[in-house]
Amino acid sequence: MSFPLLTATALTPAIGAVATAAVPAARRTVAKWLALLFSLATVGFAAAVLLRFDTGSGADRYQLTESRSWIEDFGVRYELGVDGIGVAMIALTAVLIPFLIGAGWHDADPPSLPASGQEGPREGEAPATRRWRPTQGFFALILMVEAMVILSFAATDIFLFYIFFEAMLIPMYFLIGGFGDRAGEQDTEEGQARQRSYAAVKFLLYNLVGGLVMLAAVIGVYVATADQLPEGTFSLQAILEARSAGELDFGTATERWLFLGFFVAFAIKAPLWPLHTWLPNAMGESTAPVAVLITAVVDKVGTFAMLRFCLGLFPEASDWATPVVIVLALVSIIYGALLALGQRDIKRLIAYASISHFGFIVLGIFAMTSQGQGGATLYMVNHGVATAALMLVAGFLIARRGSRLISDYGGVQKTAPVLAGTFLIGGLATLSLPGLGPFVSEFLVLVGTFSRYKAAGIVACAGIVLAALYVLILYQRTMTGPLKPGLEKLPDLRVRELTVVAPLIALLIFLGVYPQPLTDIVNPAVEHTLSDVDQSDPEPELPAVEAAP
Amino acid sequence: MIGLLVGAPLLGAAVLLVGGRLLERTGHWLATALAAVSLVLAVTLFLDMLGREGEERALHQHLFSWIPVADLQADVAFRLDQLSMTFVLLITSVGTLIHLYSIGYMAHDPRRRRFFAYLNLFLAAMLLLVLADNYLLLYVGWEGVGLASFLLIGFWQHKPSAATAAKKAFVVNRVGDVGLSIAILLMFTTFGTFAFEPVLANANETGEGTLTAIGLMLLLAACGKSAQVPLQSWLGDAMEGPTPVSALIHAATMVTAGVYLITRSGAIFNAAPDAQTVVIVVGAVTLLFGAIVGCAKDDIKKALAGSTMSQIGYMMLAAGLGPVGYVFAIMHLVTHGFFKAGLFLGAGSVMHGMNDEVDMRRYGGLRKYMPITFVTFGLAYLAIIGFPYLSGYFSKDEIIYAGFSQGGAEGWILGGVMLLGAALTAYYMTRIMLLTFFGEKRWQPDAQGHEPHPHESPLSMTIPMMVLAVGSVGAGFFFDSGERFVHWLEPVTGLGHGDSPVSHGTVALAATGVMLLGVVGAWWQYGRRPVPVVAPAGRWITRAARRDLLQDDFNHAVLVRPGNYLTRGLVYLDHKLVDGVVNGTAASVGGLSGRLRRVQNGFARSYAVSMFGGAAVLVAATLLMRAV
Amino acid sequence: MNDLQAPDIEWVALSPSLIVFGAAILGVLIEAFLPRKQRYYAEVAVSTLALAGAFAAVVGLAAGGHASGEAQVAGMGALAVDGPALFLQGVITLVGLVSVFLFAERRLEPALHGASVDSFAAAPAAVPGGPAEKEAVRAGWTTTEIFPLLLFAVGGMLLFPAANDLLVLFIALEVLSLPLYLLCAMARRRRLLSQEAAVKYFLLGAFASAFLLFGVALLYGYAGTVSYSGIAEVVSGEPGAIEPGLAGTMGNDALLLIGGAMLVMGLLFKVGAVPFHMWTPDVYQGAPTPVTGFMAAATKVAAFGALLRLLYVVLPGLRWDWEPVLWGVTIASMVGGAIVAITQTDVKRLLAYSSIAHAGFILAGVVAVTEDGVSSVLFYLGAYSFVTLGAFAVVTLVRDSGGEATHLSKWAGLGRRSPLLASVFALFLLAFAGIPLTSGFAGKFAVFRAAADAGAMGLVVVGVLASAIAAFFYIRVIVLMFFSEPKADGPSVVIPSPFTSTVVGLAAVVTVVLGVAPQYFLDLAGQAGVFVH
Amino acid sequence: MNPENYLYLSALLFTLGACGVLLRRNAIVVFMCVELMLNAANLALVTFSRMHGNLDGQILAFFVMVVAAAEVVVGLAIIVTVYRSRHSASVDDASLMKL
Repeated sequence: MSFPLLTATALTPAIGAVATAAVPAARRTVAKWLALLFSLATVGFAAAVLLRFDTGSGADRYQLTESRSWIEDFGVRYELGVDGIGVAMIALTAVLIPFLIGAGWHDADPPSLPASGQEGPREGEAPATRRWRPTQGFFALILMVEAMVILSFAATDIFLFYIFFEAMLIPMYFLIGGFGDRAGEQDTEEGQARQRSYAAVKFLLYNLVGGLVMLAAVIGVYVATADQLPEGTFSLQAILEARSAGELDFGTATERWLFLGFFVAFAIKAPLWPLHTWLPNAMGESTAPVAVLITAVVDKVGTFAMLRFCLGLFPEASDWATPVVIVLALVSIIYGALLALGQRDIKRLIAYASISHFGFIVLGIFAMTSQGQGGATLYMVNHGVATAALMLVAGFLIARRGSRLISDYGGVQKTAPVLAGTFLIGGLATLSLPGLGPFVSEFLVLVGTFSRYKAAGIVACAGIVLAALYVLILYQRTMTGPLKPGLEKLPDLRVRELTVVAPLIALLIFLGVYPQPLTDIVNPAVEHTLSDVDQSDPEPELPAVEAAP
Repeated sequence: MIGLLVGAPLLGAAVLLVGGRLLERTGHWLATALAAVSLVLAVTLFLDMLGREGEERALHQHLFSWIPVADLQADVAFRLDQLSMTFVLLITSVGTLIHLYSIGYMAHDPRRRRFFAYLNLFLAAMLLLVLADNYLLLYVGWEGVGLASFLLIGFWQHKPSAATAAKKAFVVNRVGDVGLSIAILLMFTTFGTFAFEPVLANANETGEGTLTAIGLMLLLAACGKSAQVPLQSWLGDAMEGPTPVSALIHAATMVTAGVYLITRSGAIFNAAPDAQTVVIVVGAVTLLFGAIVGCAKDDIKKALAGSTMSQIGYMMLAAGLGPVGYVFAIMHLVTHGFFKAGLFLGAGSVMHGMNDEVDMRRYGGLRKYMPITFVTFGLAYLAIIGFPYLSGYFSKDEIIYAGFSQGGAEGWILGGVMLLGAALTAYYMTRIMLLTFFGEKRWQPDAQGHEPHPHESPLSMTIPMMVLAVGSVGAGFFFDSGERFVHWLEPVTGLGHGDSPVSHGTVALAATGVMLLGVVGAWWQYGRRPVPVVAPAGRWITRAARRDLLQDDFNHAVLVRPGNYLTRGLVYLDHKLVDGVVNGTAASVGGLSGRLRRVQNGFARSYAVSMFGGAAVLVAATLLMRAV
Repeated sequence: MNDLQAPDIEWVALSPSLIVFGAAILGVLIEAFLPRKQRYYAEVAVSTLALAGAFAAVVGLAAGGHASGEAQVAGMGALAVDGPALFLQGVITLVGLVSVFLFAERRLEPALHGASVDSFAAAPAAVPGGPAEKEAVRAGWTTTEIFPLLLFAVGGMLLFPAANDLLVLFIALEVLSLPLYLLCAMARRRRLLSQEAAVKYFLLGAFASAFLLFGVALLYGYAGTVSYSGIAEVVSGEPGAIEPGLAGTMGNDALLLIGGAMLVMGLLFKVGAVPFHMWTPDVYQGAPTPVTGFMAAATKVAAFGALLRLLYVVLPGLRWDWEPVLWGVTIASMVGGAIVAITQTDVKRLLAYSSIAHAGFILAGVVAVTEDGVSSVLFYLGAYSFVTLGAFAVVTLVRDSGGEATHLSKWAGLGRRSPLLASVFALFLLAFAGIPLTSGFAGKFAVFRAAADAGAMGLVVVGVLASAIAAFFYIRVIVLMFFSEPKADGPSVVIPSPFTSTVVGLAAVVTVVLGVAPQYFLDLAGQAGVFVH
Repeated sequence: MNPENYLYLSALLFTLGACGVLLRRNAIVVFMCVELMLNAANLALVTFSRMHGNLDGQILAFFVMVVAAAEVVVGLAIIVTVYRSRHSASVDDASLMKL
């Protein structure tokens, strides 16, 4: 057995989390640097994964596989392995986290510290909260989430995936509920705390319910395998092989129920209308880095799992559900965009924009074409980076003014041109301007969808216009026009903030101009997925032409 | 080589944007230099192309594979044929001139560096647009110029009007872009590719229905970019941008991209007559629409904008005519590029001297103060109204002739419309001339109370104007002599000959006639007696025209307001309904809990009752199970 | 009538319970003969040693193969020494041992008149606040009788799941119950509540055991014997030797069904399943918290053991009769417990209702009449008992001037004041909620999987929904502890003696280990899945 | 005479006891009713052992009596303490804990 690369990739942040949490209360900065260090180490390992991954035509579907026995009694094995999609997602996660840590550098400083730019220490708790270490906790939790996300991207054992899929909720929950930017509509400390915990509980309950429904389905899968195969198993590969060998057949009704069990969980995680309402609260109340963590990393597990598990395990059921899912996705696209237009709160606006984008991702996945699914995968990556750029800059802005309301801003570009510029670029990426990453993926999704469902493709196109509207309106209201009172002294991006944003923008441009490395990794995996659901791309009307250029 | 053509200005933009403070002093020179570089490149390529014969003239360059996914193969590849060459020359030359002009015009603007960065960005995008060899890459350029225009229109962001105009322009263009993207999707599903070669080559093989659909979608895109009805509303507001921008983007180059698109896709339109008819109608309508608006505006730039729309209407119409018209559409496009740019630069120079005053009713008699501007502007004016043997005369008359040559009623209608348009053109241009340069001075101190001191602009501004003036005078004759332009473009666009009921000569005569009519009319109204500083109420048509024929009111009533209501409604529903259902369930469970709680009333005996009852049920159920 | 012969007793096989009972009697003697000052130490020592010894004995027996191959029926068919019995006895002895530590904790209460005291009444018999009590307090007395009582209870619990005939079942029930009734009444603070709890528990308990006894009588009437195996034979219809006298009642199914139902009801009462659960909240709240912890953990284990044996050994023939009924009880317990818990405001009551819901989850495993079912239940019981114990141990530590601050509102911001304790408690809550990587999840999964395997997918779905509801109130507590501002006059966390610290630590460790690497214990439970007949 | 009648009697006694538990307030009386139920069970046991002609039932009965005695000890102890502290033996008065 070769060096367990995937385990190492996931273990690094986990260790980092423990180490960070162990740092004594007074040594905040140490904790921060420690966290950053470990997240960078993770990037190193992820890069190794990227390099070791063989994209050749003859290569295995799942690579870097590891398999150890864990709980035989449940038929659970510690099975890791990645296909191209998994690699892409792991890379995205690993790359984003350091930026989030850098962006959240001061988010978790206790209010008593001047650094966080908050009012003075609150009286009467200095001795009581002596052992209270929010900063250490914040970064430790982020790393913990990273570890779990990476594991769920790498898990090829359904049960293993489920465990981390569920477990990551807890650290996320504390991140959302514990560390809001103190800029909500509620002006009292108390009121904000209430809103935060409401958002956190909502997040947890939504996802927990989804997860529990999935648990039932997971058990169902085990039972089904148990009475058809020599012994029950959770191993994705084993099940796939058995199915292709014709030894395993869930039977139509069962398969559909199981599919629903899985799909509901994933649809909640990657908020799909009408299960989306937790996202705006969660993203609105939490600090910008956490918001990014939610939408750019954690939610991707949902869409990723649709590709890997829903389609892989239940092809017929997926096919059966496709029409409904497509409609839901379209509704999400339009609905999310329209609601984004109606928001008064910058972060909630971005949240609804994300809902719209997740609509695109799901649309691509269920279009069942290689362009669609390849596009969806690219979309996951691009949307992650783009939202990170936009949301982080928005976070910097909000931290400066202490308000999330769009109406509190105006003419910012006068005092902070660089901030405005980066914000604009983030926005343009969000409306998928050609030349930036998201365009490629959005176009692929559209092509993929259109070539199978013309009407759906055209409806989705309407989303493009709406995206332009909400992004540009946001930009116009906040950045242009006469300077709003209270912003005269607004400082421009600091070095730390610039170093966080600039690479993201560079990445966006690179992905937009030369996505080929990514597509090379993703394509084979997509082909496999398509063959799982035995679908193939529809032929063009004039096949003769294909040979032309 | 071709890549470099796009790369140079792109590099400039990047350097200027990233470079920051360092380049405040030198930035604009760098930008201009890079624009010049691409001009030089263009010229060399042009000469090189002339060196080759007919078919070999077209060049291809494949840079790298952009998006390879299964059957979908999108490449970054360029195609330089006569059509592209024409545009490249126009863009680089006018572009360079306007860079030069801007050095003077923006001399005092603190954010000059950014301005030039954006200009370079625009050049790059525009060149990409005309050089792309597949529709997707063209789309990139297409949106790229949109972005540049957004940035430049909104360059003076502190003015809310400017910011709004910028947003409006981008969004309206986005609507058009959707058309283009749908067209691309259709091409992919039909031909399995969207590169020019295979698509255009096989256009005839597929059903006319599909082609009509593609054509209409392309037209939608063209309408967005070229400000044709019904997507014309943004162009007027776009004049909020600095004047050089209006000259370069919103007169000479970007707005003509629509014409390029349709000419480029000629093969598709030729096979889809219905689509062509729509193009013609759009062109005709816009032609008059713009002209009417142009007649009523007192803002010099808005008036010129109206004229731009109308002129592009001509081109559209010509392009709609098919092979008969393509060549002349492009020809008019080029000449128009020269004289319209000249006009705008002139207007800019005037404003420069008048404290950025734009209301023509506050000008008057400026010819004494700024002679060079007067002369250059005047020449451009003569060119646009089609004064015999100046540029406009050739290009426009050819289009009118082509219109007649449709034959039958259609021919007469088109010809008539275009003649009417010509008359109107003459009218509003003369009006501008009179109001600006003739009559007595009408300007007063502005709000701050300083009197404008009209003066001639610096050389960096006047030189480009002179060059353009030369262009507007000579270009037409140069192109037309020996059908040079026709032969040049024929290999790409093809050439058709309709049978016109009237001869060339007659058309020329008629055109000149209506032109004179328009001039006289304008003089009758504005030349004879002094012009009131405050515009008279005017008749309903004037009032409507001042409001751009109510286009904004229409959009607002039909799109904006319902849209707002829709979003507000949805926000409410999302909170009350979608969220409400969830919270409702939670609440109801809570309520149930509260009710069940009461059973636990603390009395041991009632607990005993529940136990006893439970036992009874247990026994009963067990017996029942046995019974059934 | 053949002449009497002395019964032969397998002393070794019975050693665990014998050790405990012996120690209990020794404890009584200590109370009688040692001076007050030394009793406490003597009692603690004795009970600790006894329970440790008993645990060792259990392990020894298991290692000796009594759990699998060597499984036997000892004491002339009175007691079974087999896998389930030993596994549960092991759990019970451990829980008992840990509970001894909780009982022995003396750092929490402020020292009175120089004497450090535990959380039990100085003179339980005296009137609260009366002169006698004051006197006792001044004298610094403490009720060291709690230790023998604990031992007796443990002894009863050891017999309960091992009981192999109805007589022993009844005796064991009483032996484990009576000491508990008394222990409930002995809280040092809030004595009225404590006594009320005792009364309710006692009356209802006696009521229930009366039902159970009548059930015993009917079964005896049906089968003519009290030994499980004998009854099982008659039920399954191949009685050994039919005596003529039996003819009248033998095989009268009415007797069998009614008797069986009453028996089951008696056990469900101890388990605390709806609708026999109503004593649970009051008793849990009123009893001294260490006792509550012990009760909640150990009683459930013992009672479920007995229930399993009854259903699997005596009544498998009746499966089709009792299974649907138990389905009903299961669903009622899961849903009812979860729903009512939502609106609770007292930590101990909250945990009580959650224990009801958990009784439902465990029943889901019981209903699946398979070997997997048994072992999943065993595992769940093991995991659950330690989480419960840990949770109640934490409750004992959060105190204000009025003793333990059990009202939830007082727990606000605990996470700020003492993050460590709050996190541990959060861990227990998450385990209750069945979040992955905690023992609760492993247990829940095992039980649900067993149920699903046995075709009870319906139960699984309901159970899943119930746990979703349950999750809500566990999370409410976490929110309270971590996300709300600490109150100025909030409770403080007492630094306990090593006793309680050990308990909390152990419980936490077990929770995590059973969550992350449950394989070993699953194997254990798996091997212990077979009942001896 | 037919031993089954004793069974009916015992069933009757048991039910009476149960009803007593449900209806009476005084803790002592309630407790006595429980004792009644136990003894009803005893009667049944003895009767059955008579019918089956084996002694198990009677042995059981003896055990039950002992247990009942033990229960009395514990029960009375508890009830008396409660009576002392709140001067009432009513079950319903002991209802501080509810909901």
